[in-house]
Amino acid sequence: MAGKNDDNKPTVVLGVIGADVHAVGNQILEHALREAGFDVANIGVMVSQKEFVSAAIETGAEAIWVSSLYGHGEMDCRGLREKCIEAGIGDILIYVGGNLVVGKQDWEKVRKLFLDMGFDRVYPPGTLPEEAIADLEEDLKSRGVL
Amino acid sequence: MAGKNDDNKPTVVLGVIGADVHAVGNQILEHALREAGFDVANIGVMVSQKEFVSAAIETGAEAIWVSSLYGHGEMDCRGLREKCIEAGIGDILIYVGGNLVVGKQDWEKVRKLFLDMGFDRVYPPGTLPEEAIADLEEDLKSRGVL
Amino acid sequence: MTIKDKRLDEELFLKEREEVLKAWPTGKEVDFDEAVAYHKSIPEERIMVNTLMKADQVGKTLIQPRAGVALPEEHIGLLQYLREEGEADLLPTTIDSYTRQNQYREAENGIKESREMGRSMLNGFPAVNHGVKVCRQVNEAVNVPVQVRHGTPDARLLAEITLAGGFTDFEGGGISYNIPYAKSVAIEDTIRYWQYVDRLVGYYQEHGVNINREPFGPLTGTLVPPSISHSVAIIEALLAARQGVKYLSLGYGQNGNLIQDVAAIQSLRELARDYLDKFGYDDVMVTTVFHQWMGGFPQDESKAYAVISWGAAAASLSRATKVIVKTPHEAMGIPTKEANAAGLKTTKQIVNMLQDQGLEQTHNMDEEKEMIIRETEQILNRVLELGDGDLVQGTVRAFSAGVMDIPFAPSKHNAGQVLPARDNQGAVRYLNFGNLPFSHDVKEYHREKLSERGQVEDREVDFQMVIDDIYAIGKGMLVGRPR
Amino acid sequence: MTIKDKRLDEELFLKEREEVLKAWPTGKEVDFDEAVAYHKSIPEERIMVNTLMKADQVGKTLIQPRAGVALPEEHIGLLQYLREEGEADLLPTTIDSYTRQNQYREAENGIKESREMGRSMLNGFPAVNHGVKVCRQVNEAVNVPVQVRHGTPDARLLAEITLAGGFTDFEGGGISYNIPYAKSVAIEDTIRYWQYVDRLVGYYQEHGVNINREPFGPLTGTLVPPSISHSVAIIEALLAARQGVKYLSLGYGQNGNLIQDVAAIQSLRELARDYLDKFGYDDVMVTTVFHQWMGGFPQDESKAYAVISWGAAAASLSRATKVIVKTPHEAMGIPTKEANAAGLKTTKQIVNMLQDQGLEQTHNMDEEKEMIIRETEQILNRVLELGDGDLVQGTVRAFSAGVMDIPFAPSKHNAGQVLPARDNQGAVRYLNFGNLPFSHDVKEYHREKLSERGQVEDREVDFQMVIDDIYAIGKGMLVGRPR
Repeated sequence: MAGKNDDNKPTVVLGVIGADVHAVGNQILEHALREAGFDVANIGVMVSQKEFVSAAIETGAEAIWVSSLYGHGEMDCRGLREKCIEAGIGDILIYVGGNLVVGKQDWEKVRKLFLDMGFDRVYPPGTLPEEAIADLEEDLKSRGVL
Repeated sequence: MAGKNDDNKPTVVLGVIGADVHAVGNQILEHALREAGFDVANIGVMVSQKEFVSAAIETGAEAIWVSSLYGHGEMDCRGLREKCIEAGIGDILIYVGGNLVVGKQDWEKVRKLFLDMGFDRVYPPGTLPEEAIADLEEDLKSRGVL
Repeated sequence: MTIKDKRLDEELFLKEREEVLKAWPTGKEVDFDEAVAYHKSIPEERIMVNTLMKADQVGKTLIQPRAGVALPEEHIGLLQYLREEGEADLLPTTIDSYTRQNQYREAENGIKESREMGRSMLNGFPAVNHGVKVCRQVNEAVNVPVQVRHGTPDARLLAEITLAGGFTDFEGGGISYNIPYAKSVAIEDTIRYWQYVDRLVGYYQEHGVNINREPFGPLTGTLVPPSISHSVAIIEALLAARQGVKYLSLGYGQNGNLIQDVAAIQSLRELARDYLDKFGYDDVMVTTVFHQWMGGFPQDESKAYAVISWGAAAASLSRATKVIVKTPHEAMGIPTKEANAAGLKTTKQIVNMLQDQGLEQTHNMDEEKEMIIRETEQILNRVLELGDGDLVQGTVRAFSAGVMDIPFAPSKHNAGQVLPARDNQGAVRYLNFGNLPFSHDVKEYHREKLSERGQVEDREVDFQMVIDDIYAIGKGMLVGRPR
Repeated sequence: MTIKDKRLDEELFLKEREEVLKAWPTGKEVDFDEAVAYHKSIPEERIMVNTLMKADQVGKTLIQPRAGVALPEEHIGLLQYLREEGEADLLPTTIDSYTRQNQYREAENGIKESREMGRSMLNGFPAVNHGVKVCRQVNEAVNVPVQVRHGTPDARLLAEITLAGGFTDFEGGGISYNIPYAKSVAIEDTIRYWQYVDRLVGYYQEHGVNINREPFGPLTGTLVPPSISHSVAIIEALLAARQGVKYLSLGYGQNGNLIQDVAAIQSLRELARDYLDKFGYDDVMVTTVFHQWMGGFPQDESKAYAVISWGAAAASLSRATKVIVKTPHEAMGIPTKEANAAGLKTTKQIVNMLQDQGLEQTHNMDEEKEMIIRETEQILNRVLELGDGDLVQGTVRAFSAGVMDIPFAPSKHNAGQVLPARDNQGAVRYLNFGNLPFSHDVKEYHREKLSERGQVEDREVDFQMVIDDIYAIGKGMLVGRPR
């Protein structure tokens, strides 16, 4: 796990939310983010909303990347943005991706559901790390961070 | 090919209509009809409407079984009932089965199309011989032939 | 006139061409020299011979669908879709059934009705009616080679138009497009027609244009024992080579037992090389074609996917050069383009996943191969004997004597005595030999294999077993066990 | 307290039961004697052990889906559908992720939300919350055996409720349901929890009730080398046998290379028999489980069908007793019931078509088997050494020393040093050995296999290769070749 940011690289807090234990994608995302020049605070699997927020504050992170692979994402993710606001990091970038709901549902509906919850970007299953990293770079540039 | 009917068994004229050369099902149908106690005038593949009618007259057949496996059935079958009427065997039973049209289409529409053309029974692909034979026995009984 | 296995005399051939081209107005569009020039302008990637040879060198199995509709714009759209969405390596143009019977007027009618009804009323692309220019539009609309696939006993005009139209591969043969596709056309006639087609391909070849020829492997597509289809394939290969054809793809239709299917492709390759060399055609190149199961399919699409996948696996493990792909709509008739692409994608995934895995040569595979080779040689030797060394006369006499005999074929020139059935492992064996010229021990081998199954199932080895086998895959099994 | 591989003392076990049953109100519903009587009334056809043993005798591969939803009536409907439409031979009840973490309150909330939203908000069936009576309704609603499948580190209460609820098979184990399913639960703790579960199954067994137990074979489901999953399976088998379990199904997750997959099932069977006999458990019966590819699937459904079919083929050719089936929606998350049935039907068709075909034992298969056996023995020998002959302590120490190490596992008690990658034929090899106790020649074997691939691809054998392999099947290939 990365400690406090002590270089010029932007930091991403990475974790799998809720009671979800899917670790493979998490490890690949960490690798891909590091390769792309980010610092990564990988807090692993089975992470609560509180842990995401604490890690983001502790590392001064620019973004939180939430994964949810097991279908409970809808219940697990509700309120994360509010918790960030309460903690004073309300405008941190929050991305989410994976199998976000139980069953095959209309993707646009799912996307809207999570955008409405306050997520900045929402990714369907099968998204390659490169794609989300490119979006992150764009978002950070538009915020003047990169 | 069976000649004139010289026993008490009802006769079925069997053939594959049009430019269609699918012979396997034809041979199995012949076998199944014989096993079920019918006389069979199997006029084989690539049979014209005229040949069906002539064979039916020649053998004094109770039924004509038309197969069409190659998708041109709609064009090939139009007018067969009229030809039978002209030839004086207008009330002969005519069954048709197979891949009757090009492409996967709503089966009920296809069935209606062929019923409207004057066919007595219409069968989708995959029908077992037993099923059509049972229908034939029923139809013949209701006509007092069996 | 008695037809012999001799190269058609050039002068007579050219005179015959004039007649052939007069059979339908579009014949006028054919200009051989212009067509040769056109072929020389075709980019590498659209020439079948190149793509096949490259795949064969690296042991890759290419995938090809069946597809054809009545109208050119729709046919082009279909091919582009199968290429892009379906990831097809090679494309087909399947010809409609009227054209196959040279019924160009009915085909014309089908084109008209298709325009009126807004859906294809033909089961293929009527290339003769559309003519040379439209054929070229089809070929130019895609970036892979396109083959003409049909089932035409007399395909002389079709070959003229489609080859001038830029197609680089032509399926069929005097036996394989007669016995399973016609009712009463004489074998001698179709062999003669196909000598013309092969001579035409050879004529292009003489002028520096590589065109691939493919005898139709699966024949009736229903439990055809490998030695029967191999005999036909090799005879047609030899007849084609005689007319100057240099590139041949020989095919086989999957039977479903993996060992037999792999042994069939291996033995086909070996037998073809062997016979071609023996006849002095050592400059003729051979590739192989594996047809996914050609018999009855399950109605259920997810089960159809299984049959397609197993065909793809057998094709890849046999190292066939290409595989002809079925669709999940197979049991329902001619498929939608989506279903066609689906079959292709399933096949692509399997072929890719198996690409790097080899199958080891085993004892049973060797035995199976050995048997197929022996049976095929016994048939071919007798054919040559019957023809006093002439392959054409031998073939004609062999069919009339039942020495060659294709199960379930519609032709009255076929004896129709041979009956196949599956053994206890699902390999296709001979139940009736008819007049096939097999030695005593070969016959004994098949009898033992079938009697083993009969014992397991506690029933007679008879026609009911054949029927059960014909329906078996459609009902979810390989071997048609009694219920 | 130091946990040892000893049978739990009956008195202490019964005392512990009282505590376990208090953890959630439904625990009150469990009455052991009544449950034994209930089990004895279960008809033959719904008892897993019977069905497995029968299939194993005739060499048939049974098919089983994964499935579970929040509400009982819908769960029953789902199981009936998978039985009737999907032709499943065996059924599952997959437990939701909250229950797996003993978060019964969250599960209760999920049940409520599911009722309100009109769709399942849980990814499985919360059996503890529903209790004994509802579990029995589930079992009684179908005519085949139903297994509990989950991923619960502490499944004591879940086992109590579901076994009293009439389920006849229970998945999991102290390692296989900890390291891949938990982040920080101590191995010693989960082994202790599972000694309880096994003791409970053994207790039923003592009372004449046959219950099957299945350690979870595929672990993280991602390129797990067979010797790692075999080591876990055999340890959990021995630990279960110690507690009185008599029927075990041992599992393995498909890797995709046919030879390796077949050799894996063969070696798993042999190793298990060997170790069980050596430990004196020669009355324990072993069957095998083959999991269709557990890694990333293609998004495209027709490609997913290919992956499912290839898994079905490998399962059948390996003669596994049952195969756990994926669905064409795999890449999209939890499937609809239609997709689930589709995967089953595809699998059924393949398994039926391959039922009568054997795969011959070949040199490469023997070599592969030999390697898996040697590697597994080297791991297990070292585990026993580390425990001074005690399997529990050996296992705990082996994990902390990295002598056992499961790739890509979330647990902090796992060393996470081992890295797998595919060789040039697609078999899974070791890229990093971590602290696995392999002999020099074993390591050399893997290095050579991977260096062969590196040479073909002209690149370093490193983590990028691992990533490419993880994505490969999802992208339509087996081996993750560089683009």
